[in-house]
Amino acid sequence: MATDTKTKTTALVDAEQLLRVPSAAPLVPFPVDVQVPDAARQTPAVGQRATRPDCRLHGLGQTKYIDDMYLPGMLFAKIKRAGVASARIISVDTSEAEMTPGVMAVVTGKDIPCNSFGPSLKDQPVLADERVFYAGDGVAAVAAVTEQIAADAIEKIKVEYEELTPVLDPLESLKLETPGVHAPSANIYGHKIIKKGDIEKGFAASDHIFEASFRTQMVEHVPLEPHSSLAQWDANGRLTVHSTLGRITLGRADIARTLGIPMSRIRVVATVVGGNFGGKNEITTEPVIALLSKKTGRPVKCTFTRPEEFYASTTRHPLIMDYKTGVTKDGKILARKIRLVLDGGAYCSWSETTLGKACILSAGPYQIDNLVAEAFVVYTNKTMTGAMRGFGAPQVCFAYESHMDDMAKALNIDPLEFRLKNVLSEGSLSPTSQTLHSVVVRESLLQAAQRFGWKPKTAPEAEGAFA
Amino acid sequence: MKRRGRGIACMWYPIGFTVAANPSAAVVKINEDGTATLLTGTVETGQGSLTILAQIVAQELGIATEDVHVVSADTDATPMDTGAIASRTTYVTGNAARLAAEKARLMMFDVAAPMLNVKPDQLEARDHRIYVKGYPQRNLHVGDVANHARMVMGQPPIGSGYFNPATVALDPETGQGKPFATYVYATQIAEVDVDDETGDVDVLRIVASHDCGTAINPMLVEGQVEGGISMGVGFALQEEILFDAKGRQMNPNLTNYIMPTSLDMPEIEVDIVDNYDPTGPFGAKGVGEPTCVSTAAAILNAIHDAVGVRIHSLPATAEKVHAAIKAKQAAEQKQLSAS
Amino acid sequence: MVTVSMNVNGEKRTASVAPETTLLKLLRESFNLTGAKLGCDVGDCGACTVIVDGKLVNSCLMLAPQAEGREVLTIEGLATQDRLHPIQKVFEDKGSLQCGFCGPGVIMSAKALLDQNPNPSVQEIRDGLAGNLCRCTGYSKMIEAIQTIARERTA
Amino acid sequence: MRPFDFYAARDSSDAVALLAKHGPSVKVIAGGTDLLADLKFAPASHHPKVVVDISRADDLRGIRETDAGLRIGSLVTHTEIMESPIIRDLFPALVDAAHTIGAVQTRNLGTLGGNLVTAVPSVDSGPTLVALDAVVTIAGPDGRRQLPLAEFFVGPRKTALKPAELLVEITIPKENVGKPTHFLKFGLRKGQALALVNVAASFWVDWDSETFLNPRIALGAVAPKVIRAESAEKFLAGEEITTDAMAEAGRLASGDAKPISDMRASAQYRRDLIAVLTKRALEGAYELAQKKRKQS
Repeated sequence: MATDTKTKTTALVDAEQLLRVPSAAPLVPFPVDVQVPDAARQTPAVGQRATRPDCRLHGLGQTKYIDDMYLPGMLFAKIKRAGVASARIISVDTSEAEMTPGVMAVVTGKDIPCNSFGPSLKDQPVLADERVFYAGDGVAAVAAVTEQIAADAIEKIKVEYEELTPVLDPLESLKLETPGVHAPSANIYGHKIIKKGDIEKGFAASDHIFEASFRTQMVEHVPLEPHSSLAQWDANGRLTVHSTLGRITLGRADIARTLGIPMSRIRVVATVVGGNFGGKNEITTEPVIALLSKKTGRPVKCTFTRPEEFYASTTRHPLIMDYKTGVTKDGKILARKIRLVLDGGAYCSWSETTLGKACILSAGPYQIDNLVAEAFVVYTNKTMTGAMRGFGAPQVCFAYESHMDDMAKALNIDPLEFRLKNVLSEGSLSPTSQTLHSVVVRESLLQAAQRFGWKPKTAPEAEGAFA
Repeated sequence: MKRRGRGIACMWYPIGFTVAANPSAAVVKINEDGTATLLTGTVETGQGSLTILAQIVAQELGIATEDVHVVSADTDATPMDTGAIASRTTYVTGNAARLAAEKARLMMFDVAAPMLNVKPDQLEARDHRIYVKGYPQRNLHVGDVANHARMVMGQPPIGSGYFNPATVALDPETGQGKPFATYVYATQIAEVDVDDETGDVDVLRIVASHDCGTAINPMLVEGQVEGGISMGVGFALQEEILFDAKGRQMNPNLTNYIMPTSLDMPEIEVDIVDNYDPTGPFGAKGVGEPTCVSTAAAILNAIHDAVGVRIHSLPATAEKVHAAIKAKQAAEQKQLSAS
Repeated sequence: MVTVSMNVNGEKRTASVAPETTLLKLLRESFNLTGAKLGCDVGDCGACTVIVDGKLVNSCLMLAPQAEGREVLTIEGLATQDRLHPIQKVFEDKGSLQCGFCGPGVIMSAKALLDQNPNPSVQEIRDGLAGNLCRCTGYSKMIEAIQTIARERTA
Repeated sequence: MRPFDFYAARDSSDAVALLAKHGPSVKVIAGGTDLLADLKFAPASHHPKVVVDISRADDLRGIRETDAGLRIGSLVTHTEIMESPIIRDLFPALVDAAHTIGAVQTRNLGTLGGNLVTAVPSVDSGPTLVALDAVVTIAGPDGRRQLPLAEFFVGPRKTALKPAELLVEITIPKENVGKPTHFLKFGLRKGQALALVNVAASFWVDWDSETFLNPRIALGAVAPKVIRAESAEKFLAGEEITTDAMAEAGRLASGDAKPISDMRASAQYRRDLIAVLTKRALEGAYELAQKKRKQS
């Protein structure tokens, strides 16, 4: 970047010549000397520390993620986000955006043939059309020749809202008098209960009863690769979608349903996904870019910005967890009562599964003969929650294991010892009275304790309890 | 002053969906040279699941991991799969792939049996060869059999299989039933330093002992555990999506959403618990999600051990820990002056 | 539009781009070098890490014209036509990458670290990788790989 | 990013000329770590028409001792500060402060001048330099002027720079060269952390009386700009060096701060941190003073 004209001219001539010369560097470096690591050559194959063929491509920078795909004539799509948590949409004016040079097509919620999807309840619109349920809802989309033009154009889309008071607190949402987030549907959209044994009898027989409440926060999956998808049609009316979806079979079904076209006309391809953790199990922009591609006759790609990755994809359910446990004085758990409230955010998504797993797992890996666990999931006008590594388990584990340590301390029993007294073992009945097999909680506790060098604390009063 | 603490947490976790059907199908083709191709609809999302599936197919066919090429994640070419979710790939897709490979292997045995003058059920496949059981000197290279099958017999060995975990629906009143086919178990122990003046928590070490049934590939199991723990550390101490009073996210970026960097991660020691699940492919269950389940609990128990405060809500930020320490000190002071 | 020329992976490359183009975008869209990734676009995640004039930088935070005349090394420039770079080899052997999206950036950081400090301590390795966020690995197997390389080199 | 025109300045006077010519909708880019991160998500109204690149203005580089004191060019990167033998020897606190900024990548790009002109309350380079009474030199169309760094910071993201002016160098005055100083930052994590609180403490020791001489305490992220904890300084001046005195200075500094509550922390927590960190920074500076005395 020389500022004086003379150098610039010289540089230009030089540059133009160079522009015509393609790179001599090999597009695909070919590491011919690399031997397949031994572990991958061994038989039997199971148990080998075999290396991953994809790891080599990752390390070379050769893995093609969706955002690495650039097709000739490809357009870039951007989604206009609501920015308000709860509102009625009065009007969407896309005229200025449509007239922007470089903008090739605009779609709104009204353009989606079947504007609802979701793995259990179909309560989520592809683009909001009449109502906004949380601030990350998309309300319109633009395809343009560059990402910047698309980004500028969505700023020019004018949406008129009638803002409504959002419901943000899950405990508030749980109350019957609270206005329904998805009225007329109730805010409690999922409920599970597990009853085993006789809890009253269990508590009555207990020497001590402990109660505690716990809460967890909403967190993001943060895959390093943001959501991305790329759609194009062929002349036979066949749609190909490259997507970061972790579940292509069901993704195709959702795309077919929302677009109203047969599955046989849709091909969904996932390349290597750059991190999922449950956050890429659902379609996001796929139907939208398919429509934009159909309108323009060009391939259309949409990649989330990092902020979109936070507010336009699913998150981990915040939980409110109340525990009550009855134990004997020598540390045997006799009864446990649990109540869980899951903040589901704006849409159901994978709340059904999370609800079920959280409820079943909430007792912990312990043999508890008398148990009641009840769980509710409620709507709020916040970012939707969904599948995330652990489906409610990290939340309830935090609660039941904190609770265990507090009880151990109160009973003057070493925490390891207290757990060993109560853990599930081979043939134990789970909270749902399932007979469990290949159970190794005890083994894992002892193995970890040995590796760690766990010794009971030698507080004089604790010694007796451990012995 | 820094105070050292240790905390233990164990957990259980199921494989697959809660009751709901979550099948996988797979196709295994044996090539003329004895290598194989697996078609699967699952998606590689970083766990190494395709390598695990290759190892399972290789094991069933008696060949090596590198002999199996995996084609995945294309609805035009690959069979139905419920996808990379619910820690189900090794168990469910793995079982489907094993069953598909078994069918292809049995077709190979049908071809090999007359070549070796025995019945198909007298054969076994290992070390790239098909052997007559009990007569190791009588064997054929798997490539020779595959080539014979295609070129001479005109019967290219292709097997397909599917698997859906066996469950029983839950009673709506009591929740009793069999929601999952199998579960895994694990324990993590954390060691922390807590600065009792600032509330800052330094996670020094995490020991993790995880069950996954048979570890199809111990290196990949370790990788899952280490990664799950990093997610657990963030969940325990730092990560939180914050909302303003109008319900809009306040920190939708990696500057203000605090996830662990390499400097925030402890030393991790992973052990795999010896186990075998007869319902899994070669005894395997799964390991993806369970890895992040007990980390936060272990860290929070370690904080409690270090400074005697119980944090009831996550994340246990330094501010929260500090406030709890202050409250505890104030309460102790009060008690002291009262007595 | 401005014309920018620089040495990329040992080769003189030139392109005509808008001045507000970042080095990352130039590499990916004009030079077809998609190894460096866009993960956040504001220098938090490190997925776009490359080496410019021997210094490790976020290519999303450098304008293409600022790289005029400079030496740019990207992940594509590490392997030769017939040999993996030792860091790439050890990362593969140790299973250091999972989803791989952070991988090119991490390997560039590892290279810059080892170039400057052939035998780093664990703390120094952690410091050298702190600009590269990874959600899959907990960084453990990356650190192990870098230690292995250091040991091999200093042995 | 939205479009802008780009000009590369040959040196500081070229930069000033370019700024004057293309103002007022003009921004300076050096390392780009703050500017580009801002521009990518900033509203169109904040977008400049022109960006002037000073990353090749070599007269803005260099770290050297002059008659006036230690001079650091505004284009010196955080990595260069960390690697500078002079700074490592004389001001390890500056090395520590630089080390807490971002990560290797951003420290290689980011410059001292660039960090200071952001003038965010949490500016990591600020407190140590303010504690050392650093003076900034500003070049403008009318020539150069100097003012104390403490006055250079005007408010959150506001500096004393006028249109077409450029920060060219930072000078630590001669009398403070080698002054024992300690910097501490408290962030929400260990890597790439933004400061909840920054504290720098600096003082000479009067070894005859073992008392604090010319004590300075500067605080970051707890007021609209980097501030001095003046009541703490006043208390310490001439006070015997004891842990009790350091703790008392911490309490006073906590009262001097005007922290706010935001999503990162509450005001009360920041106050508590200042008390602890000030005490620890004073301890650190004293340790350094003792070490230097032993060496000499």
